[in-house]
Amino acid sequence: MNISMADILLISPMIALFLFSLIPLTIKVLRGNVEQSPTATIVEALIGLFLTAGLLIVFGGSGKTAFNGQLVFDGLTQWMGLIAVVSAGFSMILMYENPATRGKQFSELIFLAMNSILGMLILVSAVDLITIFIGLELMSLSLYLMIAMSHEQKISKEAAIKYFVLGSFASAIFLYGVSFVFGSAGTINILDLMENASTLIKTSKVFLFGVSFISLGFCFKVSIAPFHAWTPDVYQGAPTPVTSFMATAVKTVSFAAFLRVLAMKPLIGSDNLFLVLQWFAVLTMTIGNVAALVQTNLKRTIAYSSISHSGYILVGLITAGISQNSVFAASSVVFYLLAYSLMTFGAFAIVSLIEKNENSVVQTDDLAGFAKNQPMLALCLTIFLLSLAGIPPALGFFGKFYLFSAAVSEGLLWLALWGVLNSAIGVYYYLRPIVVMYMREGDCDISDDRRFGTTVAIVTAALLIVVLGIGSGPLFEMIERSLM
Amino acid sequence: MNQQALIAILLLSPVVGFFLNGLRFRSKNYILAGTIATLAVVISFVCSVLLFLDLVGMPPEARRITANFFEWIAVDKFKVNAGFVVDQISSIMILIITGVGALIHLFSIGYMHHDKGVTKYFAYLNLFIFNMLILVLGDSLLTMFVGWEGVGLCSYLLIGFWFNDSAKAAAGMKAFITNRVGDAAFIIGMFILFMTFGTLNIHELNALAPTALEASWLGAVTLGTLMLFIGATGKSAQIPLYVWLPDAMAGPTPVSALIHAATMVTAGVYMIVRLNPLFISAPNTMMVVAIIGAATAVLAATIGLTQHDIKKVLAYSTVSQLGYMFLAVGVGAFGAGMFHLMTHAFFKALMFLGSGSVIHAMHEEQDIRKMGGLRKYLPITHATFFLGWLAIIGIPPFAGFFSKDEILWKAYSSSAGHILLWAAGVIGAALTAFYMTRLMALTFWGKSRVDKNVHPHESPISMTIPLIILGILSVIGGWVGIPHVISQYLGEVPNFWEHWLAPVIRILPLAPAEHGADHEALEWTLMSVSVGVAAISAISAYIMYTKKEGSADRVAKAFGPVYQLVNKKYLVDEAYFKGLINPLIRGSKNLWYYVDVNIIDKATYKVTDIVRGGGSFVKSLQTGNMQQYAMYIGVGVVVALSFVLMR
Amino acid sequence: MMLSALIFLPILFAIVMAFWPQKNTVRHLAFGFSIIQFILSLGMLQRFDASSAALQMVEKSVWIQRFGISYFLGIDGISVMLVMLTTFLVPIIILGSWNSIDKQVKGFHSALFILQAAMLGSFLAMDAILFYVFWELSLVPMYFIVGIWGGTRRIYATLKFFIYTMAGSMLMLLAIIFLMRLTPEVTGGNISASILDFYKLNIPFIAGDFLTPQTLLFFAFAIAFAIKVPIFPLHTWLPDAHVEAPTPGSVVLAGVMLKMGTYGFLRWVIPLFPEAAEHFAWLFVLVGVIGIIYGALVAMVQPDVKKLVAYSSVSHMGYILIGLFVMNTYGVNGALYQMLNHGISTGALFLLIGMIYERTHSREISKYGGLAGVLPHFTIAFVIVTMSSIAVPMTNGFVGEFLILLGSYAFSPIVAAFAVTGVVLGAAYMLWMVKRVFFGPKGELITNAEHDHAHALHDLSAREFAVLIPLIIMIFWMGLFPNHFMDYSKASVDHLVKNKMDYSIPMSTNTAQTGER
Amino acid sequence: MPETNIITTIGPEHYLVLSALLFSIGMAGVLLRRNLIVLLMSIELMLNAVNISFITFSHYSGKVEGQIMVFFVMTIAAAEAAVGLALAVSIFKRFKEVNIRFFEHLKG
Repeated sequence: MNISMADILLISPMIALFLFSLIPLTIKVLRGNVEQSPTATIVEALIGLFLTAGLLIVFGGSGKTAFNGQLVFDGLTQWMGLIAVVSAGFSMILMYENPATRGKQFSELIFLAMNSILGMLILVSAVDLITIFIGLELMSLSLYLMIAMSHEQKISKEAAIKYFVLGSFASAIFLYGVSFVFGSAGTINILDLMENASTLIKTSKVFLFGVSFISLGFCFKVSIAPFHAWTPDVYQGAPTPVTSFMATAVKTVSFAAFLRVLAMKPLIGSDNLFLVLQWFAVLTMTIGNVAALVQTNLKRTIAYSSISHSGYILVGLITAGISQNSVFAASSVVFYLLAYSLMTFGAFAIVSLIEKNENSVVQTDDLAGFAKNQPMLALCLTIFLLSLAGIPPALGFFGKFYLFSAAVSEGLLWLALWGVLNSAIGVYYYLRPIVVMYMREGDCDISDDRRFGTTVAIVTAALLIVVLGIGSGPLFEMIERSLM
Repeated sequence: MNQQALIAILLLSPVVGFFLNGLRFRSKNYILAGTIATLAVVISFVCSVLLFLDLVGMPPEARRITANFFEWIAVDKFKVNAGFVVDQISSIMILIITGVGALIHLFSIGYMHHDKGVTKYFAYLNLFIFNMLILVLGDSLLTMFVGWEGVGLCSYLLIGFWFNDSAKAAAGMKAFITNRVGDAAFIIGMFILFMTFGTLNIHELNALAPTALEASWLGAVTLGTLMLFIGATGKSAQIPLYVWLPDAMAGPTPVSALIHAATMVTAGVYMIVRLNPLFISAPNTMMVVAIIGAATAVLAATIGLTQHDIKKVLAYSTVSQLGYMFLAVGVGAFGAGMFHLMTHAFFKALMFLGSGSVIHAMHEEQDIRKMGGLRKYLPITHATFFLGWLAIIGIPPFAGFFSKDEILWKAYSSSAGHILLWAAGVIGAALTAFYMTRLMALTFWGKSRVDKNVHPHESPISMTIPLIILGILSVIGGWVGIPHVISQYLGEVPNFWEHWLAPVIRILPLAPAEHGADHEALEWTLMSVSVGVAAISAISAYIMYTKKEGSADRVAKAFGPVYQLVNKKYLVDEAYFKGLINPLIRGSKNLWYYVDVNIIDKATYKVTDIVRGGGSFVKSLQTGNMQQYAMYIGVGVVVALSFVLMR
Repeated sequence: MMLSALIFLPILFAIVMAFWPQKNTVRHLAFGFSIIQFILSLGMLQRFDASSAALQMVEKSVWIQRFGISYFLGIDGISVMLVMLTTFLVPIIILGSWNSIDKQVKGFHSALFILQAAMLGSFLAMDAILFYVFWELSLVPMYFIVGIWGGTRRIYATLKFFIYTMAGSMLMLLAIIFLMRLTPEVTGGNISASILDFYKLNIPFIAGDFLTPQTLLFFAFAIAFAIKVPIFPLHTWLPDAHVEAPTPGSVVLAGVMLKMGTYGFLRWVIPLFPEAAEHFAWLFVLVGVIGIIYGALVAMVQPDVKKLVAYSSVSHMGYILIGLFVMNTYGVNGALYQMLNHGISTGALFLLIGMIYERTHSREISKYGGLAGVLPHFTIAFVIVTMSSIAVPMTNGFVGEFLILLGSYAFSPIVAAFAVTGVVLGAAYMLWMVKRVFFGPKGELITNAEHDHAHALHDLSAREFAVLIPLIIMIFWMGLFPNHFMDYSKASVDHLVKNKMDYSIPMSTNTAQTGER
Repeated sequence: MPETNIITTIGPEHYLVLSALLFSIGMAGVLLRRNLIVLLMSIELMLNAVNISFITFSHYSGKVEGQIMVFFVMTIAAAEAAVGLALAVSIFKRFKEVNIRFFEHLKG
């Protein structure tokens, strides 16, 4: 297996990313373990990300495979990779300014983050189950450490250990599945399995067993219903920038990998698995929305909301899984993930802005009076929340609209109905923060140190949501063409 | 001056009066306000006289002046425009309205001069005249209905004129809502007629009215006319919906004179006369009208016996006289109905204004038990009241005699008539004579029971002139329609009334021959019976209330409970409140409490509680213990796999 | 270009006002802008050709090619007067809320203008998704107006209002998606969301069973609009929203927002699902009658005058519903006209209640009494508007209600008989309220207002006159010369009623065509 | 080839049953044991069970990729162990406690 020049070019984004991740650390080592100014670190990191994104755009979408079929660089890789890189980049800006992550060991944090992004890129482009596993583990391991590195002493550690134990537990299950797939099909390359997966699944019980295990492993990663228990605790425990990192980038790429696995069309083969996933989707949407109603902590509310959004995305995934031209359904999933990442990032960014010190916990009622003190930021939060609730003309509405159109066109009417009902329930807890911000007197204000980066990120996200919302047509077509 | 302009001026002068007074409603200058208002109505009167003369000049068949100003509602086949018609019937009505109206305006100047809202009062009066003219002149049922509800609105404003007294305000509201019940039926009547005949224009409706009599009760014409009649009972205070008229006395007396004696209450009769071809082709409705008319006449007369407030007595007398008009119309004697309407307008307006000047003299005292012997103090009022009294009890040659007798004769002789109807009419006449004489005796004759510090004085000239004019009209008013049986002895005086209305009134198909010897004799006998009965009861009442002191009370005690019942107006008002209004309010309170609050809101709260309960259940699942989560994963895996591998 | 200007000008105004430097001149600016908007709409009306039932001033350009969703605006007889009502009421609302809105004035006026833009958008949108976007968008500014400037329980009321309407319209979204999926067979291949293609669809309908597509779609749409109208069982949000909303909020809510529901029925439900609409007409007429009687009865016993007027709105909207579903020219013309009347008379009522609330800060009817003596001009205005509200002839209310009753009689006499009781009940509760508030002995509020001269009751100020005069003029103008207004919608309504089974609006020639059809 | 019966000749099923058993023991360990370190060990156990099944499949199907995968799995298991122990050390330093029942502050 010789490594041709083409392969190198294809994985150049990853190489660039890895090299740039080393720069802050080596400078710190050269300076005799004295932390260089965080601004320098963040600038280096962002340059690295820009370079990676540029390379991804140039080389990503060619559709060729590298390392004889282990990595593929098609539209999905490009789009999902870009979403991951952009939202991770935004989250790193948050890390730069959030009290819990700023200060000492900031370059280590950046190093881990960049490597986690590297894992994501691998995960997104992998079509070989083991490569997927490698990408998954690289991403997760660096994530566990990022959570544990928070200056906040108590709950971040607990979150880290929880995420670690359950993450490893689930990846063990995932691996078990891979072994069975290898056993029954002889190969673990999705491209090879593509043709006969749906027939094989009918004949060999072992293959079905394997695929189910793999799907359940993924369900854990994207916090689908019975396996979602870790998400609220970890999202609340982790420092807000890292939570935003997890909720946007990690979830996007996990869904991308899940989509690749489902692209083998296993659901057509066994309608039991199809039914199980449908019930999981319904369960996730309901639990996410219903639990968010009774939450008082703002971060935890957004966590549950992100669970419910996983439920909506799973509906898209299932539609892609069973539809003939799955391009339409897949592009609606990609579009939704783009919208979801932007909105959730925005919400977490506002929370990170309000946190005065590393130990401060933001309750929903603490937002009282925020609109009077910060009208612009309050408006941005309102846009994020209304978009999450699916109120037109924000991006969130169109995300849901495309998703449910895809589901309806494939006949999954009852899933769409359930999704619509759940978003009606969801409206209540999306409106509560707006109620508190605008209609209650209070003195909530952002911390006094000028967090210029975060504010810029928030405003750009809000603008993107409104602009892309109105111009969602061309965006969707672009995605669909690239996935063709 | 062409006729359309005349009609325009006729209608617009009260409107101008309304605006002139309305815009400066705060000023207390009663003379200016009074003159503006009276002048406006006089102009209308002059126009109506000119129009009347034009009509007389026209050949009998073509006596119709129409003016069509603008198109009001035009949707698909439903075309109604603001059109007005002056023909035989409506010309008389506008003469009455503007004539009597002008006199009452003049009277009001004197009566209302001390009231601080006098300009507002005159503005409302002018608005009333304008609406009444629309009602009368309207060429389609809908235009008539505009006037119909407009006069209802004005009567609401005028009854509740002294609004800081909540009883008076309640009376105004009661009047409007009771009228509204009638109007609802009127609307349904209009729909029925529109659906069957495709038009609401009165002239076309009359032309389209089927000549064949409609036997069934559920026929379109019968139902339509019945609904219109229910509307008329609302407006003209007949049996079911008359309760508002006695309370309407809360308004100033000239208002009672104008609205609740001369003009508004007669609207129902006028409507039936206008649509007489339709009513004729629905004999069942005619029967209902006649029966209700007779019943109201008798019932109202009995209540009139026991009332102590001078205006209440006159109010019940009005209800009773209206009953007569409906009786006349019910038996097909449309001409007689209109005739009685005109004469009643004269003498009832006279008596109301007379009672006004009495009340004015007695400084707002209305209880006749505290009056008596006012003959000395109010000579002119007494004289004119005396003429009115003679007219109402039907003593020849006064107006009341000719019109009431005509009704009684037709109640008997007409094919739709019946002996019982005639009998009811005669009983009514007797009762009318009794309570009117009682009224005269208690207020003017007999010993004076006026308490010391009240010393009545005659009303000023501006109030007595209208009384005098109306007194004269009450006398000569009847000579317009002298029945043939009498006129043949007086040198063939033409019965102007019959000729004038003939072309517009359709005669009942099988009416018996008018002439013929035996009929004349019968007519004479019936006439003498009714006059005799009236005279006897008048004399007995005179004796009871002037000569023998205690006799009235003794009779009252003799009848005991019956007297109490009648005195309390048969407890009809209380029945309405207990049976209809209070349960309605209580019901809607429960309705609101149970349906809105308990069922609908409770249901939504239940849904939110279920959802919230689910939320707290899921929250309880998140125990925070790592192994609990691992267990969920384990269970999830086992369940999923067993389901997947099951088949 | 005219219709896009009508929608996006207010949004521009809103942005300008949001960043306007001085706080105290914002009101004047807002008033000026609303006048400009009204003049613009008059210009549109002048260009509108009333004789044709076609869709005029059409603007159609691609928005989302993949789903055939187009930025498709058009106006015809049905929506022209509702647009005029919106632009007519906004200046009056701004003038009426001159000193009742004191905090965050800039925010209020920009929310009001965005609301106006959203309402106009939903009246003009001819594309299902565009309509849905404006329909939902109108909730957000109203949510803020009630939530921020409202009364004590404003948060409960505004959340209830938002979630009620939102939940309803969610089903509609699904129905729209389903319809869009059906369009390819009609438009030759490509999916489309324009209403003209929806009209071409003939969705299977079996009278008997409930689960046929057309019935389900019909009810999905109908529920969304039923909540907005509001119809009897789904109306409990209206009294709360009205009581807690500030005066301008109540006026715009009662004046225009309820009409979005009835307009929705007329544009999106009845022509789209003709067989189902005809089959279930009896149900909606029945609910309409119940609404009339129930609304009137419950209004009678309300202690709070604003709640009384809110329930009276339920009663009036019951009339409009009957008018719509009897599906004859009288009924539909009457319903359309009654929408305008209700906007004028109930809007005026809320403005008057706002004025008296500014003086006495109480809405308890029992605390009032004898107001007529103290505030004569106010009483006259109130009585005139009451007359219009209870449909006395010569006022606008009568024409609309008479036509609706006539239409309902043609539908079935029993319905007319019950509906006509609403006329009596309406008079009952309004006049009883007028008696208790204005006539009779002086109430406790008036007596203690007279004692301390700090806030003695002063009669209508010049501004308040300026607010009421146009409304009173409209009451009589629309009462005496209804044709000046009805002529605009007659052609379209006849077209709708005549061929309601296979209904489609022809495109008129004077379309400002941008982009392909 | 003598007739093979299930008891005497060891076929792929035996190894798979072994790996399944090991896997479930590991899972039970994660679910039941309180001590953090034992938890890490149970996870390692599960991963090794997977290795066994990989090798079984690769041996009996003759494809060598299985064994290559085992290397990948082992390296990643090692990395995981390293990270896990690092976290355990930092927690112990802070909480002075390894019993996971003390880490239940994040709930609800």
